[in-house]
Formats: sequence, structure tokens, C-alpha cells
Amino acid sequence: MRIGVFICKCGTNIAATVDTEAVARKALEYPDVVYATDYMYTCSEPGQQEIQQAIEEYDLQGVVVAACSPRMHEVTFRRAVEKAGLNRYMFEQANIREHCSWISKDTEANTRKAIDLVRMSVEKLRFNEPLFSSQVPINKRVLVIGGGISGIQAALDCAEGGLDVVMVERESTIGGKMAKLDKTFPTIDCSSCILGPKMVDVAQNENIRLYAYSEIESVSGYMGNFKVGIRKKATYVDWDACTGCGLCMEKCPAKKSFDGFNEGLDTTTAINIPFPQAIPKRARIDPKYCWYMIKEKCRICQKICPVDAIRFDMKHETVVEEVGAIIVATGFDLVDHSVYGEYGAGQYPDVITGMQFERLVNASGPYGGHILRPSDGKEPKNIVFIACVGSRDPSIGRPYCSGICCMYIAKQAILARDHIQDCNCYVFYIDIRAPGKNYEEFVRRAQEDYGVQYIRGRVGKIYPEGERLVVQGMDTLLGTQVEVDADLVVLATGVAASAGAKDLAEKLRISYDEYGFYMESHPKLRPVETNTAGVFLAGVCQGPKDIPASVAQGSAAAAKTQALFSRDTIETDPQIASVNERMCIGCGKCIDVCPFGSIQWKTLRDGSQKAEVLDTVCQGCGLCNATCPPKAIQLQHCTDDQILAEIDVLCAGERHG
Amino acid sequence: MSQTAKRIAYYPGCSVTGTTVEFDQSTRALCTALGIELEEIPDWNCCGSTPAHSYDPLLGAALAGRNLALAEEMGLDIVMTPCPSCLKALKEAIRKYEEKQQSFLDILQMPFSGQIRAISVLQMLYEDIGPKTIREKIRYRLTNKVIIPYYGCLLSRPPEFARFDDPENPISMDKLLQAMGASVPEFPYKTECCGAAYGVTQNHIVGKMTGRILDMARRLGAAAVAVACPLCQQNLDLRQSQVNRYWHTTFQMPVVYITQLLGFTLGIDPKKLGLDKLFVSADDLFKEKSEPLENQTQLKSA
Amino acid sequence: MTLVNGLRMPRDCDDNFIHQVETESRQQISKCYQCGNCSASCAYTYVYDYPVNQIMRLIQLGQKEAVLRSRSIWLCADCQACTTRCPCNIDIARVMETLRFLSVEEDTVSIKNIQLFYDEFINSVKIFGRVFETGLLAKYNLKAKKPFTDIDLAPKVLKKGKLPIIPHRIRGRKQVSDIFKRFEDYRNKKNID
Amino acid sequence: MVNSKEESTTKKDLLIVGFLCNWCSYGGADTAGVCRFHQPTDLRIIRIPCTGRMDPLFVVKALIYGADGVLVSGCHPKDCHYNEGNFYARRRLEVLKQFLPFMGIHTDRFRYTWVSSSEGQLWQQVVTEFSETIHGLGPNPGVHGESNAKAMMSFFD
Repeated sequence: MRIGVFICKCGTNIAATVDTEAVARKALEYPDVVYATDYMYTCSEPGQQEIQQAIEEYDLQGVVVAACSPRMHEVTFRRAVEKAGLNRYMFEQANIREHCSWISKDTEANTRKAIDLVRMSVEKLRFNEPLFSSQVPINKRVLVIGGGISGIQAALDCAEGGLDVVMVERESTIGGKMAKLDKTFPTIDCSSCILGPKMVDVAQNENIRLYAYSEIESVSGYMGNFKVGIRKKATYVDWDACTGCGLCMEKCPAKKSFDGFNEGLDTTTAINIPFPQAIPKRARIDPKYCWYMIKEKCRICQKICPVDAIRFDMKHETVVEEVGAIIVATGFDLVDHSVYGEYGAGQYPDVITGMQFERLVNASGPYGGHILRPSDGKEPKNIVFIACVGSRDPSIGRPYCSGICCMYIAKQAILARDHIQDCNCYVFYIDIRAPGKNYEEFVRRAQEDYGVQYIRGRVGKIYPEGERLVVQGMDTLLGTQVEVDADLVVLATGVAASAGAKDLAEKLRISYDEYGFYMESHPKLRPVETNTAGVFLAGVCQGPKDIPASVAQGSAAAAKTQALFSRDTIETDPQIASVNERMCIGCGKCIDVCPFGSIQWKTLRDGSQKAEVLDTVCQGCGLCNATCPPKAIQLQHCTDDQILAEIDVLCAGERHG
Repeated sequence: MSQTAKRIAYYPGCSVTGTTVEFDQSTRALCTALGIELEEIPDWNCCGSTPAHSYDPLLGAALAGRNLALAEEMGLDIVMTPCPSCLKALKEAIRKYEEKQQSFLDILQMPFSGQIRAISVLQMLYEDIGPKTIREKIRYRLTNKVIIPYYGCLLSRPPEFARFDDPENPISMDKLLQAMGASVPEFPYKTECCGAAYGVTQNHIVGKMTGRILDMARRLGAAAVAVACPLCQQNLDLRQSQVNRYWHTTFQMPVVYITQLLGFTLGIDPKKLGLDKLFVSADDLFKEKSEPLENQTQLKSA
Repeated sequence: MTLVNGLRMPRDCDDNFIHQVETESRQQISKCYQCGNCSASCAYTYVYDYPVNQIMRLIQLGQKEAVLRSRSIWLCADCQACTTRCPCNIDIARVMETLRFLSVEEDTVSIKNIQLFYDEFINSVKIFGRVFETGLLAKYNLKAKKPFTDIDLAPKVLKKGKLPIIPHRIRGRKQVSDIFKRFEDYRNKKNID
Repeated sequence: MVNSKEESTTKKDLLIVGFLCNWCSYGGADTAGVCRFHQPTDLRIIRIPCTGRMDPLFVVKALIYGADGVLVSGCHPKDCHYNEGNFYARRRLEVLKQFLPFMGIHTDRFRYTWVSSSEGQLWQQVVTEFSETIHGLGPNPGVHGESNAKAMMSFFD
């Protein structure tokens, strides 16, 4: 093989502490190296041309560039050599900047190190073979998991682009958390007025198939060709028949059923449609409360249903959908404030969560939009908002900031002042986090125009005194304790990962952080991708964020899907495992260890069982390679021979020099 | 529970030998009745309390440590004390032993393994006896009497140190009182501080603290406040007159030890319980004894 | 103007103090982000000169003088409310305790009465092995130049026979006083090196 | 800390071979570089996709061929880019540790650790400490008795 070596000075970044010329000179002594030089900026346009010319001139078959980290410019240089007619995998990069010139001022030692690193790259390159990626057809359907605002946004954007969309929602209606909100900050526009139309679009768009009250059961396959098992939970109502007329709700006698949509502030009927604008507008029976389900009598709904859609014998069923990409938009839960004994551990009826407050002020809420105390239905005079409940609190394992609370309590305080002119609003905060567009101004307005009292300090304890609640807080700016006789206390409960997040992550083979939020591929540069190709993230399932950010991420995920689907086939990364069938003893160890299920059995003509790698599924981790007893399965471009060669020259070099 | 007499090392602590002797009396009487063998640590000394700890935690630890060492000498692995601040001192000693073993032992100069466990009277009543047993054993019930459970600071705090009950909303005393048939309202000041040692040095502080507590108790229609800490009892009972002067109030709120209440319901002679030692008389509380209710309680326990 | 953690301020910073508090209390003071929950929960904030959260801040800035001379550390009743509720898992009560003993070491105790009481208390223990309440209270009130405090209570207490007139001397007095002696030696050694 | 770093560079370099997973530790080393965190120069890094790719054979070969130390570093448990590669690595490398003494190789010459791509500081620490350890042990005396080594090799092949 004819190899060319290029040592980058990177201005002075490398040259200052590495004698690049010496390294180049040394490189010429290595086997197969026919050309070596150093250059000011190898990654620059002229730098790349220099490489291409050299390839021409010395008809090189492989190139080594010693420069920055391959995580930085490997792609750049591969493209460069490809332009010059080489296979892009006939290239190796030695990292003599981040791992050498930048971490020591000792030029001698650095130069020695650079020489070794180049030597190793050359040796590895000598074993490189041209690799060619294969093409697989893409199934251009996308699965959106979660029917919250960011899921809806993603689904609509995809459908807009003509893609078939499958949407799966756990609850019996889409809309998610946003559907429960009254107004949205910082514009105070009505939440359902802006969300409602989008929900309707989802229902009406013929490109979207909606599975409400369903959950993901299993996921197999790979980017471009996933197989997804969807579990349609029993609603005990035939949704094809049900018209959502709501007659059953009027007649159902089990009126004490838990009303999840109203955050438990109200009760509903055992058979119910969560709220008037629900999509799909279909009734569902809650078996925990239905009289017939518990004590075998009633069946009133069945009698009065005009289209007799009631099916008490309905069972769960599983359907399989095939898609090419998956957008995960599973949203979040709110921190359970019952861990705060000092705030009544959820025992005080007039200490409510922010989300409950949303239902209180909402016109379609339990009190028709009048803010009243849950305990006695009286109008509160003093309303206290407490920030950071379940946020920034290592003592309950939640050190992170939930990001949205500062804003939503400012909004709620404003709403409270709007609804009850003569009420006093107090906000206990630690710091105000208002980084969004017009956010800070909004918070200022709450204080300047709406006269909301902001008190910097956390609340120590809340205790009932007669009908009221005494809120014992601190004004750290004044350095004095303050007490408020509150009629209503609103806890700004923080954001927690959704309960089922981890199970779903296991099914999707995506990773999650210690709090259960899904991990993006790169915190800055790949915010919606996951490390499992073809699975994208949208909304709060990836980390706390507000509506604009969730929507933006929903669109971003859709865009990523569009980009992926803009091709008819996908090019697979050829740096994957491949089996040498002659050596394979068919032990199946590789099949067991592969984290991606990318290895399967293959029966040869002689009936013998061999392992076979699915090119498109293999992610190239090399676990199988390390496991295979006869080393029949090798990770291409990172074979045992290559690694051992690197070790060998490195240690040998040391021994003789 | 403990049919075969359970042996526990007993550390009374200075205050119960003097100003709060009735806690000591009732505790002993109660344990005898419940078949728990209290073995007073022979020739015990002061635990050092806050002063010694403020002087230097190591000194406090060593002083308390002597008592623990003596208890280990008795071959017992649990030491019980009626006084929460003594309890804290004892636990503190065990912690110091874990943290600064060498210097601790150098100063103590006694064999000590650090294996011993320190508990409060309340903890023993709740964990070793338990409401169920009490419901079975009592002879008189405090029917339709509102009794306020007041825990004070130290019985359940700080959590990882006390390792007992809930730090914010403890329920052990509530449960015990309910077992005695009393009606127990939600008391918001359960763990509010009573003013602690400031009775002596800054008693206006105590005035404010205890005033709030007594006031809330009265508003909840309390017949009495039940306590399990001598300091709390002193501040609420002995100093109630001072509180009245401070707030211009007329509190006449009996402040009774849980051990006294329990002793009474078990039918122990009030003399043995030192009921006469209370400053605010609790006689009304114990005056009209409801009839012995063996059969009824039997049903309950069944 | 002097530098405090690189900030120019009209006060001195004692880095060693920060370190001292952290090692003695085994708490990481830098964890405190000033939410103020400790002060909110403290029953004594209203009598403090510095609320607890400010004490924590002062430590972070190495304000040894201010902290060790503060009244707050002596008015703390060690009720553990702050520790129980600190979101950052700082055992604040323990920090306060540490500060008390450091201020005794530095002889900067602000509230003489309390020191007086504590001294009397410890003396009582030194002499009898236990606290002789009658003597302690009498002696304290005399020395505190307020012989009539609690005088109103005295008759009641005596009537109930609750204040023994003769102190109880434990047999192991020697053992106890030895503990004191060995402790003093240890103290001195520590101060030397 | 600082001066110890200085001296470790002034000493003559020994040979430490590092196997770093591409996603976490290699990135961590990059981060350390970007932040200019000063480090000893003995280390030579071989980039592998995942610690799950690590064949104990690599470590053994390196040590037999005269490397003075081998450092393997990957993603923190649960953060593996390939979900579980680093768990397999841990299992294998633990076993390997048990065997090194049989080859007359001091176990301290081999270390594996978890460093994420954001933990440049930690990486600096790891490299510095390990290099110091190795300098403490001095050059690798090599394997006692070829046969013994052969035996080991056959065990791993």
C-alpha cells in the first residue's frame, strides 16, 4: 500500500509544542509511507487540495492526517480523500492536538508522542480495506408516541409533508398537559383556543391514524423498518359506533369517579368523555368505578346508548404497525408534593398544585372559571404561590430547575388578580428564571402592573389556623421572617419524567438520564436525535421545557424525519461487524450479547447454522467481536488485527527506541 | 410483644431527678406494669447536654459516653431515656465515636464498642409495645376527651439522626392516644419548638413560643396537652403562669406526660404517676373515670 | 478594601475559617444557595442578629468575626427544623453547634448570660457528676445580676418538692473529673500543633 | 496536585496504552485538551467504538509486549452509547484483573474507569493519578517465563 502522511500545524495550536517537521521526517521511515509533509491548516480548502494533489502525484492508496481530534474533522478528511478517488475508509486520523499538543508544554515529549500516534495510525491504515455502505429501502411511515402539544406538532408537520403518521396516546384523548391549561404565558392567550384547532386537525388529517387510549407494547427492527406492537386498552365502548353524544354521561349513576382531567378537584361519571373538546370524542368506562364492573348491576349506559356501543366484555387487543421512524413525545408528570410534610403532605385541601389552579381558573373547570377554595367553595382573598416545589431540591433527588414554574406562577398570579380584583397575590421565589422572549417583561408586569408581591425566600411551613392557612416564609433580602394568612396556597410543583418513561426507553433502546429524561445524541448539536438511529425526541420527555420550545422540538423532530425520508433508501454505515462463515462455529454467543438484536441465524446449504449480521441494524459497537470465541465475527475498520497491530508497533517502538 | 420481661438500660437524666421527677416516676411505674425491666445505669452522670456540646462536642460526647460504656458493661444493647436532649447527647456520643474514635476513647478511657442503641420512651412505647397491645391492656378509656399530642423538636428530628417517626408530621403519640380512646385533632404545632433551654436565660422567648402552642391547643378544644419531653413540659406547665403574664391570657391547660396518661388508663395508682406534681392541675381530666371496659376492649382487640 | 474570594470588599476573609467550619461540622457550606428555608423554619429568627441563611453566607465569605460574635449562634435552640428542611441536605443545626464551640474557643461569645449559664452548668457537672439544678439556677441568677428571675416560680417548685436542697454527688465523680482533665490535655495538645 | 503533574512530565516517559471508547472517554480526553488541562505525556490512546469492544487479550498483549501500564476508559454505567457495552467490559476486565498476577504482572499496571465526554477535569485527574502510579512502579520488568505467558495467551485465545 502507498501511504501519504500529513502533519497539521494547526497554526500554532500544534506547531507550538510539537515539532511537526520532525514528525513528518520520522513518518517517512515507516513501511508503505511514500510521502510525508507538514502543513499550516490541513483542514482548510488549500490544505485539502494539497492532500488531493499528493494522492494524484504519488498515487497514494491511503492517507493519514495527524491533526485535531477525529471527532472534529474525520468526516471532512474522508470526504477530501473520496473526492480524490480513494475509498473514504482508506483514511486514518491521529489526534496530536487535543491529546498531545494542548495538554503538555514539553515539546520533546509531545513530539515523541506525536510520532508514536502517527506510527499507530499508519499501522492501522495498512490493514484498512475499502468499505462500501449498502442501501436499504425506507418505510416512509412515522410513529409519534404521545399526543401532547409537541407530539401533535410533530405529527401535523409530518402529515403536512405527505407522510403517513401513526399517533399513539396513552389517555383516551390527545391534548396532553396543554389541554388542561387555562391561559399561556407570556401572552395570556387561551390555551384551548390555540390547541383546539390543532387537535381537530389531527383528527381530520387523513394521513394521521390515531390510536388513543393505547400504549407501546414492543418495538423491533431498525431505522427505516421498525415493527411496533401497539396495545389498544379496553375502553368498554365500541369507538367505531360511539358518536360522543354524551347521553351515557348524563345518566351514569356512578358520579363519584375520579376526574383526572380536573386533577381530582371534581368528580366525574364512570363512563365519561374527559372534556367537551376531547379528540377523539369518545366515551370510555372506568372499570374502577363502574357499578356494573364492581357489583354486577346497573348497565344503564348500555340501555340508553342510542347506537348501543357499550361492550362490557371488551378485551385489550394488540395491533402491529410498521414504520420507518419514531418520534418520542411522551411528555412529563408533575412532582408529587406529598413528600413535603412541611407543606401538609397533600393533606390540606386548600394547598393545591399549579395544574390544579389551572383547572380552577379555567371556564370549563369545576367552578366554571371562578377561583374558589376547594375546601369550602369560598373566594380566596390572599393567594400564596410557592416556587421551586420539587425543583432545585437535592434532598428529594431533584437538583434540576424545572424551567417553567417561575413563568406559570407569574401568569397564574396575574390571572388571579384579573379574576378577583381585590385579592392579594404573594409569590415566594428563590430566583426568577425568565430567559424566554418577553418573559422577563412579563414577570415585571406581574409585579408592576398587577401588584403581585414577590418575596425572595422559601416557605418553611404551612399550617392551618381556623379556616385559613398560615404560610411561614422568609424574606432573605430583608432578612426577616414573614407570615401570610392565606386562603389558598398554590405550589409550583416541578417537572418530573413521565412514570412509564424508563420502560418505554428499554423498548426503544434509547438511554435516559438519572431522572428518567431521555438522552439526546449530543447536548448541543444533536438535540432531537437519540443514539438509536431513526428514533427522535420531542418535548419534555427529553428535559423540562415550555410550550414554545416543545413545539419547536416537535417541528425539529418532524424535520429530521422528513430529511430521513427524503431519500428512498438509507445508506448504512459500513463500519459494522461481519461474519467469516468458514470460521463461525455457530455458538450463538454473538446473538445473545448484541444489544440491538442485529445478529440472526442463517442456515447454509449444508444445513449448518451460522451467525449473520443485519447491516442496517448493526451499530458497530464490537461487543460481538470481543465475545466471539473463534474471532469469526470482526468489526470492520476496527478488527483485532488492526488493534493488535497498533499495540505491537507502539510497544515494539518503545522496546527498540 | 414482650411477655418475657424485656431488659432495657435506663438513663433518667438530671432534669427528671429534679424539676420533672413525675416523668421518671410514671415511666418506671408504666414499664413495671407493661413487664419491661428497666435497669437504671448505676451511678450515671450528666450527659453534658447543650452546654458541654457548645463547649466542645468531644467533651459532651465523652460525658455521655461514660453512661453508654456503663450500660454496655451491664450487658445491655439498648438504653432508654425519658429526656430527648439527653437522647440526642447519647446519640451524638455514638456518632462522635464513629467519627473521631481515637480521641474519643482517649478521653473516655473506658471499654466501649459503640454497638449500643439509644431510644426515647415514646419510641419504646410505640415500637416495642405498640397501640394494639395498649388497646388490649387499658382498663379505662379517655373517651370523648380531646388531647393534643405535642412532640417538640427532637423526638423525630433530624430524620437520619432520630430514625423514628415522621420529622414533619409525627404520628406515634397520636396513635397511642387514640389507642387510649382519646380524640386527637390535627395539631399544626406538633414539632414547633417550645423555647427549649431559654426558660432560664431568655424566658420572654419561651413566653412567645409556648403561648402560640397553648393558644392553638385551646382553640382545638383540648382537655390537655400530651408531651414526652421534660423540657417541653416545664415550659408549657411550670411556665404557663409566666406565659399568662406575657400574653395577658388565662390558660389553665394541663400538660401531661404520655406516660402518665397511659399509666392512668392502665389503672396505675395516680400517686405512682406523680400526677400531683403537675403545676397546672389535671384532676378534671382524671376525675370522672369512665367504667372499666374489659369486655368492650376485648371486642376491640378481637 | 480587601479581597474576599477575589471580591473586593471592606472586610477581611478568613479562608481557614471556612475550612475549619467545614471539617468540624462535616458539612459542605458551599452547597447553600440561599433559598432561606432555614430562616423561614427557624423559630428564633426574630431574635437573631443574623438569620441563619445569612450566617451560612457569612461563612461562605469567611467572615469569622461577624459569625463567631453573632448572637444568633447562641440563640439557636438546636431544634433541628433547619436541618430537617434544608433542600441541600446541609445539617445546619450541626453547623450552628460547631460555630458555638468555635466561638467558645476564640472566646468571642456574645451573650454573656448564656456563657455564664453554660459555665455554671459545666461546673456543676465537674463537681457533682450531675447537674444540681437548685444551686445552678440560684448561682446563675445571682451572677447574671437578676436574682429575681423565676423567683415567682420558686415557691411552687419547692412546694412540689421538685428542687432538692442537697446536691446528689455521684460516686464516679473522679471518673468524670478525669474525663474533663483528659479533655483539657487533648485540647491543649490540639492547640499546640 | 499541580507540582506533582510538573514532575511526572519531567521524568522520562514510560509507555501507557489507553483504550478509550469513542463516545464518552475519548470525548472526555478531547474536552480535557480543549480546556488545556495539563497532563503527563506517557499515555498513547487507541480509539475503540465502545469498551464492549475490549478483548482482554489486548491488555495482556500490550503488557507482554512491554507496555508499562494499560488504562481502559468508557462511558459511565447506564450511559453507554450502545446501552450495555460497558457492563460487559466491566465483567471481562474484572476477570482479567484476577489473572494478571499469574503472569507476574502487578495489578496496578492495569486500570479501567468511567469518564464521560464532559468530564475533562476528571480525565486529567485519572491520567495524572494513573501515570503517577505507573512511575511509582517503574518500567514493566516483563513477563516472568515465556511459557507462563504462552499459557495465558492460550487461555485468552
